[in-house]
Amino acid sequence: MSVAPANPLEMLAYVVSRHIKDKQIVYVGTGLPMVGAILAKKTHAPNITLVYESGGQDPIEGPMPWSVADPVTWRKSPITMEMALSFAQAANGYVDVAFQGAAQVDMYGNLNTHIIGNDFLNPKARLTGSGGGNDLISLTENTVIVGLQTPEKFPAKLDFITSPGHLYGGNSRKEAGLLGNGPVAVITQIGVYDFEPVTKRMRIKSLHPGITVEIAQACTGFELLVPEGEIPVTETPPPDVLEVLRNEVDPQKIFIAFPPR
Amino acid sequence: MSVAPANPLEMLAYVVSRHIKDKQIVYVGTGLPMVGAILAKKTHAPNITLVYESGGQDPIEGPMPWSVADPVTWRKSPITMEMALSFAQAANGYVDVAFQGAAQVDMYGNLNTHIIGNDFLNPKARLTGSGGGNDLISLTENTVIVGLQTPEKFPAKLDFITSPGHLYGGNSRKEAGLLGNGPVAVITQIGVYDFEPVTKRMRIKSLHPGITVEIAQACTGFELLVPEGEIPVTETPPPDVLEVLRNEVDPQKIFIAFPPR
Amino acid sequence: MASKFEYNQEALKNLQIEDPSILDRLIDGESARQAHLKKERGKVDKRMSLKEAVQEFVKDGDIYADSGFSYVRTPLQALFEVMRQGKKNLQGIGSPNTNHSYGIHYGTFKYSHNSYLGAEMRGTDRSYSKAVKEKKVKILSEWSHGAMALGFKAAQLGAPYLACKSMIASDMVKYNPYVKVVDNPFKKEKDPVCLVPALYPDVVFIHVQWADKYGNARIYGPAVNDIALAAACRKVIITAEEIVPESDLRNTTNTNVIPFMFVDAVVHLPYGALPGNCPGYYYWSREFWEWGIRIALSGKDDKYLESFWDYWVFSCKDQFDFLEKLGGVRWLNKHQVIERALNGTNEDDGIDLSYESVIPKWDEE
Amino acid sequence: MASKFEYNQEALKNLQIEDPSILDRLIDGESARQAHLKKERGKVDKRMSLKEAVQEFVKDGDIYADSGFSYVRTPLQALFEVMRQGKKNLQGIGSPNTNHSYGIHYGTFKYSHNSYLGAEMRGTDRSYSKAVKEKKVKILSEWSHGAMALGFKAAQLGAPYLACKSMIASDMVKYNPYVKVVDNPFKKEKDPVCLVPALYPDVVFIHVQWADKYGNARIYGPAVNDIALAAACRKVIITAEEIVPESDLRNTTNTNVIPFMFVDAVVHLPYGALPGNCPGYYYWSREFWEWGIRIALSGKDDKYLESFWDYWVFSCKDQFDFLEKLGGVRWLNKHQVIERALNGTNEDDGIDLSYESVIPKWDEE
Repeated sequence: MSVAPANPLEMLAYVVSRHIKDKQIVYVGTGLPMVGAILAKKTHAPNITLVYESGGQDPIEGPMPWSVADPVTWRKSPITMEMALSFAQAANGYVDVAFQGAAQVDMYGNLNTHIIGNDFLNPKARLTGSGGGNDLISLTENTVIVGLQTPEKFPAKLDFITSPGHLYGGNSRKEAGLLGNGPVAVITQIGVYDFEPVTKRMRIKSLHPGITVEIAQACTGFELLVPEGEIPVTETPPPDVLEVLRNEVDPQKIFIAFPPR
Repeated sequence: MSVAPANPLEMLAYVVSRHIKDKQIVYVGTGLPMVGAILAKKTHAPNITLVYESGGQDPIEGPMPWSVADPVTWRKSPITMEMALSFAQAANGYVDVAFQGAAQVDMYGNLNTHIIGNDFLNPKARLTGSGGGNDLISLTENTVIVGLQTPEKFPAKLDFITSPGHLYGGNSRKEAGLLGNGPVAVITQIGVYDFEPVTKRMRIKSLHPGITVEIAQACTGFELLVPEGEIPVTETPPPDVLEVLRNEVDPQKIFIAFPPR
Repeated sequence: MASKFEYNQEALKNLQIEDPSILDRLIDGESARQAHLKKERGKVDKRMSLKEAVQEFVKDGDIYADSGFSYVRTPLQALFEVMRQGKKNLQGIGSPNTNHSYGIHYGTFKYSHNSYLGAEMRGTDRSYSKAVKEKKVKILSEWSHGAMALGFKAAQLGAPYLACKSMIASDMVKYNPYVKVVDNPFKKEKDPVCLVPALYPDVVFIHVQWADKYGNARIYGPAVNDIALAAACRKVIITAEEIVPESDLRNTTNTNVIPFMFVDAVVHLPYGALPGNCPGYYYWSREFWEWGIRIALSGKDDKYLESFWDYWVFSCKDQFDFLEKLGGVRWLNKHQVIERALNGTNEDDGIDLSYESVIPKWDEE
Repeated sequence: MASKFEYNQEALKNLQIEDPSILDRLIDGESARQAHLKKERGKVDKRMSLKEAVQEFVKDGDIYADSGFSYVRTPLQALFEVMRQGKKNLQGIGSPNTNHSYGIHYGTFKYSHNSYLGAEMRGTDRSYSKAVKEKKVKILSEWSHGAMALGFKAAQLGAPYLACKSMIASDMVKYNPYVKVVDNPFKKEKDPVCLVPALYPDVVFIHVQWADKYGNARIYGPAVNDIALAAACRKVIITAEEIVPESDLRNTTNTNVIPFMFVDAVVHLPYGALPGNCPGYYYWSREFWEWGIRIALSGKDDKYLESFWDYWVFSCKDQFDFLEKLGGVRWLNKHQVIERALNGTNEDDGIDLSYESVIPKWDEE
């Protein structure tokens, strides 16, 4: 039986899942990170522990949560934590990786979820604000950024720094007093990126099938670093994994319908 | 039927009870404060709420606790609090009065429960340390000090300030940054004292039957202030209250046997 | 008016706050302590109606804290009553503070202490964006969820302030007059930390599953910031699905989280979290939120917003009217079953989260 | 050795601490974080014997935290095993830290972070007083219960430090190298506060009524500082009256307080709090404490102390030996009934708290 190839959101969810190792403690935000994490748990990483900022963690399997505070996020959890203590788990070294999205990402993995436009009191658009985003990237050992890539969403300069990644590159993150390694990967519908170890600038790690460096650069408002040698093609989801994603993880296509509903 | 008069510890417990008004929230330490508070609850102040530093509060009636962490201190409590939150109740204005004892009390109501002797590393005796004593007098709206009075226990100078009362008198407590009114009364086997409003020095408020100013002063290592006019005689426990104390509050005479066991 | 506190001048300038005394009450721990000291100390029956509680305890200009988590155990029906009573110029705070945008159009809320407004994947709140641009709301401070949660925790702990590793090096510190980035005095090496003062909102409604008439309360599911808020706020009103005898709570000592002495009023308010989720009782109305975002929070012409809140708030006298509009007993039973199935306490075969559209589709007029 | 931290020099001098690096680990949050990051992340069966747990997780020189409250849910049997295994030079900390004096004579404990040692009305700990004078124990810091509890809370909250109103203007700040009295930077008026750093002991045993094999744990009765200690300490060992299936704990979500990922080892240790009280399970042995104070803590000739600990610790191989000496099944049943009656869950008519003396009266020899 043939399985339709992954749409861009399904591809994103799959790549997110591949960034999770079994037995990790994974702090998940709403949307694709949640889909990818649940996919990982249902495939190669059955022993991960999911942690949510509303306080739930380690729920038993259930339907796809609609929100980070859905009953499914703390479904018969062995514990629920107050919000302050849930973030403290990250600060205290009890979270391995956090996944988060943003309206804007810059070349150092700094994130903006506050405003579009450069006048705070009269923005083109006021967005949600930080939520737990600033806390997770400031406290967690490793952060993976997930989102759709366009030149506007990957600008040369953020309209507002909500969540500090590598700040101005080099050692600036550490000098600022932040914990952990900061962002270690960026996952988009175009490719996967890491951060060059010295400058901490965003660098292509792999590109999705059919994407060239030129296309990736055209989708980016700053100069992407390109690694030496041949650029790997991102692994695509095998049919059995796609079927799990479509039939078990998000059967109502709340998050993986494309175009989004 | 005649009832034997109160022994000094029973008198102390009774006077403690009279310093509690109905409906107050009362933070109690072990020993006589606990006996006095339970006596108050069983007599004129049935609607007080007892709070203990181990976390229990508002227990249903039961036998005399042996300790501030006894099961009776949280017997079917509607809530138990972690230690930090129990003291925070006092800091946040949710406690009306705390009762505490000490090895030494000075004329400003400062307390020592650390050492006897002036060499910290080689004291004549090492005592318990602060426990919750320092916290309660620093945070609670009103503190009442309870103890046996001798020139050694009421010295001119403390060997160590564990718990700050009125410090050096005048406004020094407020200037130091402490909360609440500090000590408002001292209850001993000799009499009851308050603190003169301006100097904040200990002052006779009433003396127990048969005690003169001279006796009180002889039991004190500093000069007691003596109020104008006739000094009231401390009210002694009526027979019915004594019977409650002996038969219902501490029938095993754990705390009110005299001499102490 | 002179302020008693030292604020970040850059943030005051960036936010165009000319009179910083409006900021004071949120961090004035001494005045919160005095308010707490004046509360009823005895165990008295504190029950009253929601109308009475809102009348008595919500004053124009109060700092109003959002409790629960957006649409989980949030006292939305109390908020709707606050809107109905025409309270004015409230400062909204909460972590998240999603629900405080609803009343801006009506003048209920005029000031924001922001952490997160929006409905996650269901969309951003464009009506708030519009209100910002039209100056109908004035932002007083920007926070991360974690830093604000720590501000409430500091208050609960009786700690005037605490240091954290959130907020550092973000632009939020330029738009938050309260926090201060300083060097950790315990370390020889440079170690920047962010100081967060204890936060004391004026008034909070906390919706719980079970309370007794004195205010002792028990929560099932995530408590989020509510235990801290109950200790911190000057005025605390419990709304409860059920009022249970005190003896019931005395049998669940380790599960109860709010002691009676913190509580000013107790309101028996079944369905008080609707259209949100009350853990163990009922699932939220997905349809309400989908349409709310498309209509009330769309940022389109105000007539859509007004038609939505007219229908759901101003033409309802109480939560029972509201529930009838959602679909009455049929809706209720379905969402009780869904909730328990999602909690893992009912059989979960065939949970159906789809919905029939019962809500008028104003934006398709 | 150079220290990484800024200590109160007056306190270092008063306490004659020449090498302050011995103080570092207690407030070294970064090293605690690194220790936590290295823990097992999967849900694996962490059960082992008490002997193994002490061997593997208690290292000479560790900062050992006393949990529970003196004689309530304190893992005394684990402490006795630490003494039996001849661990050396531990730093004792806890709020209270009553039990850490027992091992000083044997070199188990050499350093004190003091908050309260003693048995309340039953008497002060004269053996500790003697050990101080004989320099068998070195005091590293003096605390109030509340300030130390806040230090553990700060660690639990991931807050490098916090401000409080305890300790100010007391002599303890001259004998505590960690805390700092500074001026509150949020206020225009002078407002002294005491800064307390987050405290990270090395190792803690926490005795609970119920845990699963992964380390998820539930406590009945006051938690005291244990939830914070579980989050803060580098090594966490749960000793449990009963090991229950994970599914049992999944049915009591809101009552569980320690998540498995904090936990390094789980020890099935019925009667692990003896001779103290385990809420819901057994009342303490009043007789043990009365005689302990008169003999072991009397500060008289060491032969009394040795005879006591020989009898109760060194000649017991485990908690069952200990319980036999207390009086075996007769003693146990009586103290189960007393405990439940005092909890209000058994009929309390005629609770008899008197005891027959079964303990040899060494001091009357």
